[in-house]
Amino acid sequence: MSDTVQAAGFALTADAIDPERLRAGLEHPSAGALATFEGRVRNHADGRSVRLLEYQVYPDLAQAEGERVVAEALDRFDIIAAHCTHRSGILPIGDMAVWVGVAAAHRGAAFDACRYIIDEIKRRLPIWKRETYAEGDSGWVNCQVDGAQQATSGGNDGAQ
Amino acid sequence: MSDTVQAAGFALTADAIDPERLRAGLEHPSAGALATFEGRVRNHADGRSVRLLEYQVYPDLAQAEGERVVAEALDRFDIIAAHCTHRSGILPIGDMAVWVGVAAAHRGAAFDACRYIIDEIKRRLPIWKRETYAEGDSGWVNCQVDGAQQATSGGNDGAQ
Amino acid sequence: MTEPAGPREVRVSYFALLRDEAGCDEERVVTASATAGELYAELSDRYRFSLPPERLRVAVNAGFADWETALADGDLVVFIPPVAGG
Amino acid sequence: MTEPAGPREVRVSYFALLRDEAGCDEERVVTASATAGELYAELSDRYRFSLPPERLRVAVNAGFADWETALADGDLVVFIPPVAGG
Repeated sequence: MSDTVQAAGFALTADAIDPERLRAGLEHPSAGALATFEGRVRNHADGRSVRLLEYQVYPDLAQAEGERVVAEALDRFDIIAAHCTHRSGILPIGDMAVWVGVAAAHRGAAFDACRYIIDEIKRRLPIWKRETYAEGDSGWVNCQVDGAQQATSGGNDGAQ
Repeated sequence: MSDTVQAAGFALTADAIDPERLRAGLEHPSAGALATFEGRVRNHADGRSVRLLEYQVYPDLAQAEGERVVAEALDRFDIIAAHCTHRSGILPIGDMAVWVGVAAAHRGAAFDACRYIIDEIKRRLPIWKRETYAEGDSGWVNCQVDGAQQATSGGNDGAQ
Repeated sequence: MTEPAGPREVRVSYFALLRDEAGCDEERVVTASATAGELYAELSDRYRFSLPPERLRVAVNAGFADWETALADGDLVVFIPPVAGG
Repeated sequence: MTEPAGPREVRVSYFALLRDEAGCDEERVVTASATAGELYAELSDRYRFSLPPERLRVAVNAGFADWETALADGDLVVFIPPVAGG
Protein backbone atom coordinates (compact mmCIF):
# COMPACT_ATOMS: atom_id res chain seq x y z
CA MET A 1 0.00 0.00 0.00
CA SER A 2 2.11 2.83 -1.30
CA ASP A 3 2.04 6.09 0.54
CA THR A 4 0.14 4.84 3.54
CA VAL A 5 -0.67 7.38 6.22
CA GLN A 6 -2.39 5.36 8.88
CA ALA A 7 -4.84 7.82 10.33
CA ALA A 8 -6.54 7.38 13.65
CA GLY A 9 -8.04 3.98 12.85
CA PHE A 10 -10.96 3.36 15.14
CA ALA A 11 -12.62 5.17 18.04
CA LEU A 12 -15.58 4.72 20.36
CA THR A 13 -17.33 7.77 21.73
CA ALA A 14 -20.20 8.60 24.05
CA ASP A 15 -20.39 12.12 22.53
CA ALA A 16 -21.88 13.36 19.27
CA ILE A 17 -19.75 12.44 16.24
CA ASP A 18 -18.23 15.40 14.37
CA PRO A 19 -17.86 14.30 10.75
CA GLU A 20 -16.06 17.49 9.69
CA ARG A 21 -13.26 16.86 12.13
CA LEU A 22 -12.95 13.22 11.10
CA ARG A 23 -12.98 14.09 7.41
CA ALA A 24 -10.25 16.68 7.93
CA GLY A 25 -8.10 13.96 9.48
CA LEU A 26 -8.12 12.08 6.17
CA GLU A 27 -6.96 14.89 3.88
CA HIS A 28 -3.83 14.12 1.94
CA PRO A 29 -2.41 15.64 -1.26
CA SER A 30 -2.37 12.32 -3.10
CA ALA A 31 -5.94 11.45 -2.07
CA GLY A 32 -8.09 12.01 -5.15
CA ALA A 33 -11.06 10.15 -3.68
CA LEU A 34 -12.79 10.25 -0.31
CA ALA A 35 -15.68 7.87 0.32
CA THR A 36 -17.64 8.25 3.54
CA PHE A 37 -20.51 6.46 5.18
CA GLU A 38 -22.71 7.76 7.97
CA GLY A 39 -25.16 5.56 9.83
CA ARG A 40 -27.94 7.46 11.54
CA VAL A 41 -30.80 6.54 13.84
CA ARG A 42 -33.83 6.28 11.61
CA ASN A 43 -37.44 6.63 12.58
CA HIS A 44 -38.53 3.16 11.56
CA ALA A 45 -37.35 -0.45 11.68
CA ASP A 46 -39.09 -3.53 10.39
CA GLY A 47 -42.27 -1.59 9.90
CA ARG A 48 -42.32 -0.15 13.43
CA SER A 49 -41.95 3.48 14.39
CA VAL A 50 -38.75 4.03 16.42
CA ARG A 51 -38.41 6.78 19.03
CA LEU A 52 -34.78 6.33 20.14
CA LEU A 53 -31.91 3.87 20.20
CA GLU A 54 -29.47 2.71 22.85
CA TYR A 55 -26.08 1.39 21.76
CA GLN A 56 -24.43 -0.80 24.37
CA VAL A 57 -20.75 -1.56 23.79
CA TYR A 58 -18.23 -4.00 25.22
CA PRO A 59 -15.45 -1.41 24.99
CA ASP A 60 -12.22 -3.43 25.23
CA LEU A 61 -13.19 -5.99 22.64
CA ALA A 62 -14.98 -3.48 20.37
CA GLN A 63 -11.91 -1.23 20.30
CA ALA A 64 -9.55 -4.11 19.47
CA GLU A 65 -11.87 -5.54 16.81
CA GLY A 66 -12.55 -2.09 15.31
CA GLU A 67 -8.82 -1.43 14.95
CA ARG A 68 -8.44 -4.87 13.37
CA VAL A 69 -11.16 -4.14 10.78
CA VAL A 70 -9.56 -0.83 9.75
CA ALA A 71 -6.11 -2.45 9.58
CA GLU A 72 -7.55 -5.18 7.35
CA ALA A 73 -8.97 -2.53 5.01
CA LEU A 74 -5.60 -0.75 4.80
CA ASP A 75 -4.02 -4.09 4.01
CA ARG A 76 -6.54 -5.33 1.42
CA PHE A 77 -7.27 -2.18 -0.58
CA ASP A 78 -5.06 0.39 -2.27
CA ILE A 79 -6.02 3.21 0.07
CA ILE A 80 -4.15 5.98 1.85
CA ALA A 81 -6.03 6.38 5.14
CA ALA A 82 -9.19 5.12 6.83
CA HIS A 83 -11.07 5.84 10.01
CA CYS A 84 -14.22 4.69 11.79
CA THR A 85 -15.88 6.14 14.89
CA HIS A 86 -18.81 4.41 16.61
CA ARG A 87 -21.13 6.03 19.11
CA SER A 88 -22.41 4.53 22.37
CA GLY A 89 -25.29 5.47 24.67
CA ILE A 90 -28.81 6.72 24.02
CA LEU A 91 -29.37 8.41 20.65
CA PRO A 92 -32.46 10.26 19.37
CA ILE A 93 -33.69 10.00 15.76
CA GLY A 94 -31.25 11.59 13.34
CA ASP A 95 -28.14 11.26 15.53
CA MET A 96 -25.11 9.70 13.91
CA ALA A 97 -24.32 6.21 15.20
CA VAL A 98 -21.28 5.47 13.07
CA TRP A 99 -18.98 7.27 10.64
CA VAL A 100 -16.54 5.68 8.19
CA GLY A 101 -14.18 7.54 5.87
CA VAL A 102 -11.61 6.25 3.40
CA ALA A 103 -9.13 8.30 1.36
CA ALA A 104 -7.50 6.80 -1.73
CA ALA A 105 -5.92 7.86 -4.99
CA HIS A 106 -8.81 6.31 -6.96
CA ARG A 107 -12.49 5.96 -6.22
CA GLY A 108 -12.88 2.20 -6.70
CA ALA A 109 -10.64 1.34 -3.76
CA ALA A 110 -12.17 4.11 -1.63
CA PHE A 111 -15.70 2.76 -2.12
CA ASP A 112 -14.69 -0.87 -1.67
CA ALA A 113 -12.75 -0.23 1.54
CA CYS A 114 -15.48 2.00 2.99
CA ARG A 115 -18.05 -0.67 2.41
CA TYR A 116 -15.77 -3.39 3.77
CA ILE A 117 -15.26 -1.44 6.98
CA ILE A 118 -18.93 -0.73 7.68
CA ASP A 119 -19.94 -4.29 6.79
CA GLU A 120 -17.34 -5.82 9.10
CA ILE A 121 -17.99 -3.29 11.88
CA LYS A 122 -21.66 -4.21 11.86
CA ARG A 123 -20.95 -7.92 11.61
CA ARG A 124 -18.15 -8.33 14.14
CA LEU A 125 -18.04 -5.63 16.80
CA PRO A 126 -19.57 -6.40 20.20
CA ILE A 127 -22.09 -3.57 20.03
CA TRP A 128 -25.81 -4.02 20.64
CA LYS A 129 -28.76 -1.88 19.78
CA ARG A 130 -31.96 -1.54 21.77
CA GLU A 131 -34.83 0.07 19.86
CA THR A 132 -37.53 1.91 21.79
CA TYR A 133 -40.70 2.07 19.76
CA ALA A 134 -43.39 4.73 19.53
CA GLU A 135 -45.66 2.49 21.63
CA GLY A 136 -43.12 2.58 24.49
CA ASP A 137 -41.88 -1.01 24.36
CA SER A 138 -38.33 -1.87 23.37
CA GLY A 139 -36.22 -4.74 22.11
CA TRP A 140 -32.62 -5.74 21.42
CA VAL A 141 -32.11 -5.91 17.68
CA ASN A 142 -31.24 -9.41 16.43
CA CYS A 143 -31.77 -10.95 19.88
CA GLN A 144 -35.34 -12.14 19.32
CA VAL A 145 -35.54 -15.81 20.13
CA ASP A 146 -37.96 -16.65 17.36
CA GLY A 147 -35.49 -15.20 14.88
CA ALA A 148 -38.20 -13.25 13.07
CA GLN A 149 -36.23 -10.04 13.07
CA GLN A 150 -33.22 -11.55 11.34
CA ALA A 151 -35.35 -12.66 8.46
CA THR A 152 -36.87 -9.28 7.74
CA SER A 153 -34.29 -6.70 8.71
CA GLY A 154 -32.47 -5.44 5.66
CA GLY A 155 -30.30 -3.02 7.57
CA ASN A 156 -29.10 -5.15 10.45
CA ASP A 157 -26.78 -8.03 9.87
CA GLY A 158 -28.09 -10.76 12.05
CA ALA A 159 -25.39 -13.13 10.82
CA GLN A 160 -22.66 -13.86 13.32
CA MET B 1 -38.93 4.33 -4.06
CA SER B 2 -41.03 4.84 -0.97
CA ASP B 3 -40.74 8.18 0.73
CA THR B 4 -38.82 9.92 -2.03
CA VAL B 5 -37.72 13.46 -1.30
CA GLN B 6 -36.06 14.62 -4.48
CA ALA B 7 -33.33 16.88 -3.20
CA ALA B 8 -31.54 19.43 -5.30
CA GLY B 9 -30.31 16.94 -7.88
CA PHE B 10 -27.36 18.41 -9.70
CA ALA B 11 -25.46 21.69 -9.69
CA LEU B 12 -22.44 23.24 -11.38
CA THR B 13 -20.41 25.83 -9.51
CA ALA B 14 -17.38 28.03 -10.08
CA ASP B 15 -16.99 28.47 -6.29
CA ALA B 16 -15.56 26.17 -3.64
CA ILE B 17 -17.87 23.25 -2.81
CA ASP B 18 -19.25 23.25 0.75
CA PRO B 19 -19.86 19.60 1.64
CA GLU B 20 -21.45 20.41 5.00
CA ARG B 21 -24.19 22.41 3.36
CA LEU B 22 -24.81 19.73 0.75
CA ARG B 23 -24.87 16.99 3.37
CA ALA B 24 -27.37 18.95 5.46
CA GLY B 25 -29.64 19.06 2.41
CA LEU B 26 -29.90 15.28 2.47
CA GLU B 27 -30.95 14.81 6.10
CA HIS B 28 -34.22 12.99 6.56
CA PRO B 29 -35.66 11.11 9.55
CA SER B 30 -36.01 7.86 7.63
CA ALA B 31 -32.47 8.02 6.19
CA GLY B 32 -30.41 5.51 8.15
CA ALA B 33 -27.54 5.61 5.68
CA LEU B 34 -25.67 8.43 3.98
CA ALA B 35 -22.94 7.56 1.49
CA THR B 36 -20.83 10.38 0.09
CA PHE B 37 -18.03 10.67 -2.41
CA GLU B 38 -15.62 13.57 -2.79
CA GLY B 39 -13.27 13.87 -5.73
CA ARG B 40 -10.27 16.09 -5.09
CA VAL B 41 -7.41 17.40 -7.18
CA ARG B 42 -4.51 15.12 -6.40
CA ASN B 43 -0.83 15.87 -6.75
CA HIS B 44 -0.07 13.15 -9.27
CA ALA B 45 -1.52 11.54 -12.37
CA ASP B 46 -0.06 8.77 -14.48
CA GLY B 47 3.24 9.08 -12.69
CA ARG B 48 3.56 12.83 -13.24
CA SER B 49 3.50 15.51 -10.58
CA VAL B 50 0.45 17.77 -10.99
CA ARG B 51 0.41 21.43 -9.92
CA LEU B 52 -3.19 22.43 -10.72
CA LEU B 53 -6.23 21.47 -12.74
CA GLU B 54 -8.64 23.34 -14.96
CA TYR B 55 -12.15 22.01 -15.43
CA GLN B 56 -13.86 23.28 -18.55
CA VAL B 57 -17.61 22.68 -18.75
CA TYR B 58 -20.25 22.85 -21.47
CA PRO B 59 -22.83 24.17 -19.01
CA ASP B 60 -26.19 23.59 -20.72
CA LEU B 61 -25.52 20.00 -21.66
CA ALA B 62 -23.65 19.18 -18.43
CA GLN B 63 -26.54 20.46 -16.33
CA ALA B 64 -29.13 18.49 -18.28
CA GLU B 65 -27.04 15.30 -18.28
CA GLY B 66 -26.18 15.68 -14.56
CA GLU B 67 -29.85 15.99 -13.65
CA ARG B 68 -30.55 12.94 -15.79
CA VAL B 69 -27.90 10.87 -13.98
CA VAL B 70 -29.29 11.75 -10.54
CA ALA B 71 -32.84 11.06 -11.69
CA GLU B 72 -31.70 7.65 -12.98
CA ALA B 73 -30.19 6.86 -9.57
CA LEU B 74 -33.43 7.82 -7.79
CA ASP B 75 -35.28 5.58 -10.19
CA ARG B 76 -32.99 2.53 -10.05
CA PHE B 77 -32.09 2.36 -6.37
CA ASP B 78 -34.18 2.35 -3.20
CA ILE B 79 -32.92 5.72 -1.98
CA ILE B 80 -34.50 8.78 -0.42
CA ALA B 81 -32.46 11.67 -1.82
CA ALA B 82 -29.34 12.27 -3.91
CA HIS B 83 -27.27 15.23 -4.97
CA CYS B 84 -24.15 15.94 -7.00
CA THR B 85 -22.26 19.22 -7.40
CA HIS B 86 -19.40 19.61 -9.90
CA ARG B 87 -16.84 22.41 -9.86
CA SER B 88 -15.54 24.39 -12.85
CA GLY B 89 -12.52 26.62 -13.33
CA ILE B 90 -8.95 26.41 -12.07
CA LEU B 91 -8.40 24.32 -8.94
CA PRO B 92 -5.24 23.92 -6.84
CA ILE B 93 -4.20 20.58 -5.30
CA GLY B 94 -6.62 19.46 -2.59
CA ASP B 95 -9.62 21.42 -3.84
CA MET B 96 -12.82 19.49 -4.23
CA ALA B 97 -13.82 18.90 -7.85
CA VAL B 98 -16.99 16.91 -7.30
CA TRP B 99 -19.27 15.90 -4.40
CA VAL B 100 -21.91 13.17 -4.43
CA GLY B 101 -24.21 12.28 -1.55
CA VAL B 102 -26.99 9.70 -1.30
CA ALA B 103 -29.39 9.17 1.61
CA ALA B 104 -31.25 5.87 1.94
CA ALA B 105 -32.89 3.72 4.57
CA HIS B 106 -30.21 1.03 4.12
CA ARG B 107 -26.54 1.22 3.29
CA GLY B 108 -26.44 -1.12 0.28
CA ALA B 109 -28.61 1.13 -1.85
CA ALA B 110 -26.80 4.25 -0.61
CA PHE B 111 -23.39 2.89 -1.68
CA ASP B 112 -24.64 1.51 -5.00
CA ALA B 113 -26.39 4.75 -5.98
CA CYS B 114 -23.46 6.93 -4.92
CA ARG B 115 -21.11 4.90 -7.05
CA TYR B 116 -23.53 4.86 -9.96
CA ILE B 117 -23.77 8.65 -9.90
CA ILE B 118 -20.03 9.35 -9.80
CA ASP B 119 -19.31 6.70 -12.46
CA GLU B 120 -21.92 8.12 -14.84
CA ILE B 121 -20.98 11.75 -14.10
CA LYS B 122 -17.38 10.99 -15.05
CA ARG B 123 -18.38 8.96 -18.08
CA ARG B 124 -21.11 11.13 -19.59
CA LEU B 125 -20.90 14.79 -18.61
CA PRO B 126 -19.30 17.23 -21.07
CA ILE B 127 -16.58 18.30 -18.65
CA TRP B 128 -12.89 18.35 -19.51
CA LYS B 129 -9.82 18.46 -17.33
CA ARG B 130 -6.52 20.11 -18.20
CA GLU B 131 -3.62 19.06 -15.98
CA THR B 132 -0.71 21.44 -15.48
CA TYR B 133 2.38 19.53 -14.46
CA ALA B 134 5.25 20.48 -12.17
CA GLU B 135 7.43 20.99 -15.26
CA GLY B 136 5.03 23.68 -16.52
CA ASP B 137 3.52 21.86 -19.49
CA SER B 138 -0.12 20.84 -19.56
CA GLY B 139 -2.50 18.48 -21.31
CA TRP B 140 -6.18 17.65 -21.69
CA VAL B 141 -6.86 14.37 -19.91
CA ASN B 142 -8.05 11.60 -22.27
CA CYS B 143 -7.49 13.77 -25.37
CA GLN B 144 -4.05 12.45 -26.28
CA VAL B 145 -4.07 11.30 -29.85
CA ASP B 146 -1.81 8.31 -29.28
CA GLY B 147 -4.29 7.08 -26.72
CA ALA B 148 -1.50 6.28 -24.23
CA GLN B 149 -3.21 8.05 -21.40
CA GLN B 150 -6.40 6.07 -21.69
CA ALA B 151 -4.52 2.84 -21.28
CA THR B 152 -2.75 3.81 -18.07
CA SER B 153 -5.08 6.14 -16.24
CA GLY B 154 -6.88 4.27 -13.48
CA GLY B 155 -8.80 7.29 -12.26
CA ASN B 156 -10.07 8.76 -15.49
CA ASP B 157 -12.61 6.97 -17.53
CA GLY B 158 -11.46 7.36 -21.06
CA ALA B 159 -14.34 5.28 -22.33
CA GLN B 160 -17.03 7.22 -24.07
CA MET C 1 -13.50 -31.67 31.37
CA THR C 2 -10.08 -30.36 30.48
CA GLU C 3 -9.07 -29.71 34.09
CA PRO C 4 -9.87 -32.16 36.87
CA ALA C 5 -9.44 -29.77 39.78
CA GLY C 6 -12.17 -28.15 41.89
CA PRO C 7 -14.04 -24.84 41.53
CA ARG C 8 -12.52 -21.66 40.12
CA GLU C 9 -13.62 -18.06 40.40
CA VAL C 10 -14.20 -16.11 37.18
CA ARG C 11 -15.70 -12.75 36.33
CA VAL C 12 -18.65 -12.67 33.94
CA SER C 13 -19.85 -9.50 32.16
CA TYR C 14 -23.30 -9.37 30.62
CA PHE C 15 -24.48 -7.25 27.70
CA ALA C 16 -27.77 -6.54 25.97
CA LEU C 17 -30.46 -9.20 26.43
CA LEU C 18 -28.22 -11.28 28.72
CA ARG C 19 -27.76 -8.28 31.01
CA ASP C 20 -31.52 -7.85 31.24
CA GLU C 21 -32.04 -11.55 31.94
CA ALA C 22 -29.18 -11.87 34.47
CA GLY C 23 -30.26 -8.68 36.18
CA CYS C 24 -26.68 -7.45 36.59
CA ASP C 25 -23.80 -6.02 34.53
CA GLU C 26 -21.05 -8.16 35.98
CA GLU C 27 -20.57 -10.73 38.71
CA ARG C 28 -18.00 -13.08 40.21
CA VAL C 29 -18.94 -16.72 39.76
CA VAL C 30 -17.43 -19.65 41.63
CA THR C 31 -17.92 -22.55 39.30
CA ALA C 32 -17.03 -26.16 38.66
CA SER C 33 -17.49 -25.59 34.91
CA ALA C 34 -14.21 -26.30 33.16
CA THR C 35 -14.96 -24.56 29.84
CA ALA C 36 -16.72 -21.46 28.61
CA GLY C 37 -19.43 -23.65 27.11
CA GLU C 38 -20.09 -25.45 30.38
CA LEU C 39 -20.25 -22.12 32.18
CA TYR C 40 -22.90 -20.82 29.76
CA ALA C 41 -24.97 -23.95 30.34
CA GLU C 42 -24.66 -23.49 34.10
CA LEU C 43 -25.64 -19.81 33.98
CA SER C 44 -28.46 -20.53 31.54
CA ASP C 45 -29.93 -22.90 34.11
CA ARG C 46 -29.63 -20.23 36.77
CA TYR C 47 -31.00 -17.26 34.79
CA ARG C 48 -33.19 -18.96 32.16
CA PHE C 49 -31.30 -17.21 29.31
CA SER C 50 -33.50 -17.20 26.23
CA LEU C 51 -30.65 -17.32 23.69
CA PRO C 52 -29.33 -20.79 22.83
CA PRO C 53 -25.51 -21.02 22.76
CA GLU C 54 -25.43 -21.50 18.98
CA ARG C 55 -26.59 -17.89 18.62
CA LEU C 56 -23.80 -16.57 20.84
CA ARG C 57 -20.06 -16.15 20.66
CA VAL C 58 -17.84 -16.07 23.71
CA ALA C 59 -14.88 -13.87 24.63
CA VAL C 60 -12.33 -14.74 27.30
CA ASN C 61 -10.09 -11.95 28.60
CA ALA C 62 -11.26 -9.53 25.89
CA GLY C 63 -10.52 -11.80 22.93
CA PHE C 64 -12.93 -13.99 20.97
CA ALA C 65 -12.55 -17.60 22.12
CA ASP C 66 -13.91 -21.10 21.55
CA TRP C 67 -16.62 -22.62 23.67
CA GLU C 68 -14.04 -25.30 24.55
CA THR C 69 -11.69 -22.74 26.10
CA ALA C 70 -10.60 -23.95 29.54
CA LEU C 71 -11.36 -21.48 32.32
CA ALA C 72 -8.79 -20.39 34.90
CA ASP C 73 -9.11 -18.43 38.11
CA GLY C 74 -9.52 -14.72 37.42
CA ASP C 75 -10.64 -15.08 33.78
CA LEU C 76 -13.07 -12.51 32.38
CA VAL C 77 -15.79 -14.29 30.43
CA VAL C 78 -18.24 -12.43 28.18
CA PHE C 79 -21.02 -14.10 26.23
CA ILE C 80 -21.67 -12.16 23.04
CA PRO C 81 -25.32 -12.04 21.90
CA PRO C 82 -26.02 -11.37 18.21
CA VAL C 83 -24.52 -7.94 17.53
CA ALA C 84 -26.17 -4.97 15.84
CA GLY C 85 -23.73 -2.10 15.64
CA GLY C 86 -23.85 0.70 13.12
CA MET D 1 -26.50 14.71 -48.36
CA THR D 2 -29.88 14.76 -46.64
CA GLU D 3 -30.75 18.24 -47.89
CA PRO D 4 -30.06 19.39 -51.42
CA ALA D 5 -30.25 23.11 -50.71
CA GLY D 6 -27.41 25.60 -50.43
CA PRO D 7 -25.30 26.77 -47.51
CA ARG D 8 -26.65 27.26 -43.97
CA GLU D 9 -25.26 29.25 -41.09
CA VAL D 10 -24.67 27.42 -37.80
CA ARG D 11 -22.94 28.25 -34.53
CA VAL D 12 -20.10 26.00 -33.39
CA SER D 13 -18.75 25.97 -29.80
CA TYR D 14 -15.37 24.46 -29.06
CA PHE D 15 -14.16 22.90 -25.81
CA ALA D 16 -10.90 21.51 -24.45
CA LEU D 17 -8.39 20.40 -27.09
CA LEU D 18 -10.68 21.50 -29.95
CA ARG D 19 -10.83 25.01 -28.49
CA ASP D 20 -7.04 25.15 -28.40
CA GLU D 21 -6.76 23.87 -31.96
CA ALA D 22 -9.52 26.09 -33.39
CA GLY D 23 -8.15 29.08 -31.54
CA CYS D 24 -11.61 30.30 -30.53
CA ASP D 25 -14.47 29.45 -28.15
CA GLU D 26 -17.29 29.85 -30.62
CA GLU D 27 -17.85 30.94 -34.19
CA ARG D 28 -20.50 31.25 -36.86
CA VAL D 29 -19.88 28.97 -39.82
CA VAL D 30 -21.52 29.24 -43.22
CA THR D 31 -21.34 25.74 -44.58
CA ALA D 32 -22.53 23.45 -47.33
CA SER D 33 -22.18 20.47 -44.98
CA ALA D 34 -25.56 18.84 -44.56
CA THR D 35 -24.83 16.80 -41.42
CA ALA D 36 -22.90 17.17 -38.18
CA GLY D 37 -20.42 14.57 -39.44
CA GLU D 38 -19.78 16.44 -42.67
CA LEU D 39 -19.28 19.65 -40.72
CA TYR D 40 -16.65 18.03 -38.48
CA ALA D 41 -14.79 16.79 -41.56
CA GLU D 42 -14.92 20.29 -43.06
CA LEU D 43 -13.66 21.97 -39.86
CA SER D 44 -10.99 19.29 -39.39
CA ASP D 45 -9.62 20.22 -42.78
CA ARG D 46 -9.59 23.86 -41.79
CA TYR D 47 -8.09 23.56 -38.29
CA ARG D 48 -6.15 20.29 -38.51
CA PHE D 49 -8.02 18.84 -35.51
CA SER D 50 -5.96 16.00 -34.05
CA LEU D 51 -8.90 13.95 -32.73
CA PRO D 52 -10.54 11.57 -35.23
CA PRO D 53 -14.36 11.68 -35.23
CA GLU D 54 -14.63 8.19 -33.74
CA ARG D 55 -13.23 9.60 -30.48
CA LEU D 56 -15.83 12.37 -30.34
CA ARG D 57 -19.52 12.71 -29.73
CA VAL D 58 -21.59 15.54 -31.08
CA ALA D 59 -24.34 17.65 -29.55
CA VAL D 60 -26.82 19.72 -31.54
CA ASN D 61 -28.82 22.40 -29.71
CA ALA D 62 -27.58 21.19 -26.28
CA GLY D 63 -28.61 17.54 -26.71
CA PHE D 64 -26.46 14.58 -27.72
CA ALA D 65 -27.05 13.79 -31.40
CA ASP D 66 -25.98 11.46 -34.20
CA TRP D 67 -23.31 12.32 -36.69
CA GLU D 68 -26.04 11.93 -39.33
CA THR D 69 -28.13 14.72 -37.80
CA ALA D 70 -29.15 17.17 -40.53
CA LEU D 71 -28.11 20.74 -39.86
CA ALA D 72 -30.46 23.69 -40.12
CA ASP D 73 -29.88 27.42 -40.07
CA GLY D 74 -29.19 28.65 -36.53
CA ASP D 75 -28.27 25.25 -35.04
CA LEU D 76 -25.71 25.16 -32.23
CA VAL D 77 -23.21 22.37 -32.90
CA VAL D 78 -20.73 21.19 -30.24
CA PHE D 79 -18.16 18.47 -30.84
CA ILE D 80 -17.50 16.65 -27.56
CA PRO D 81 -13.91 15.45 -27.05
CA PRO D 82 -13.32 12.54 -24.63
CA VAL D 83 -14.59 13.78 -21.27
CA ALA D 84 -12.80 13.69 -17.91
CA GLY D 85 -15.02 15.13 -15.22
CA GLY D 86 -14.80 14.35 -11.52
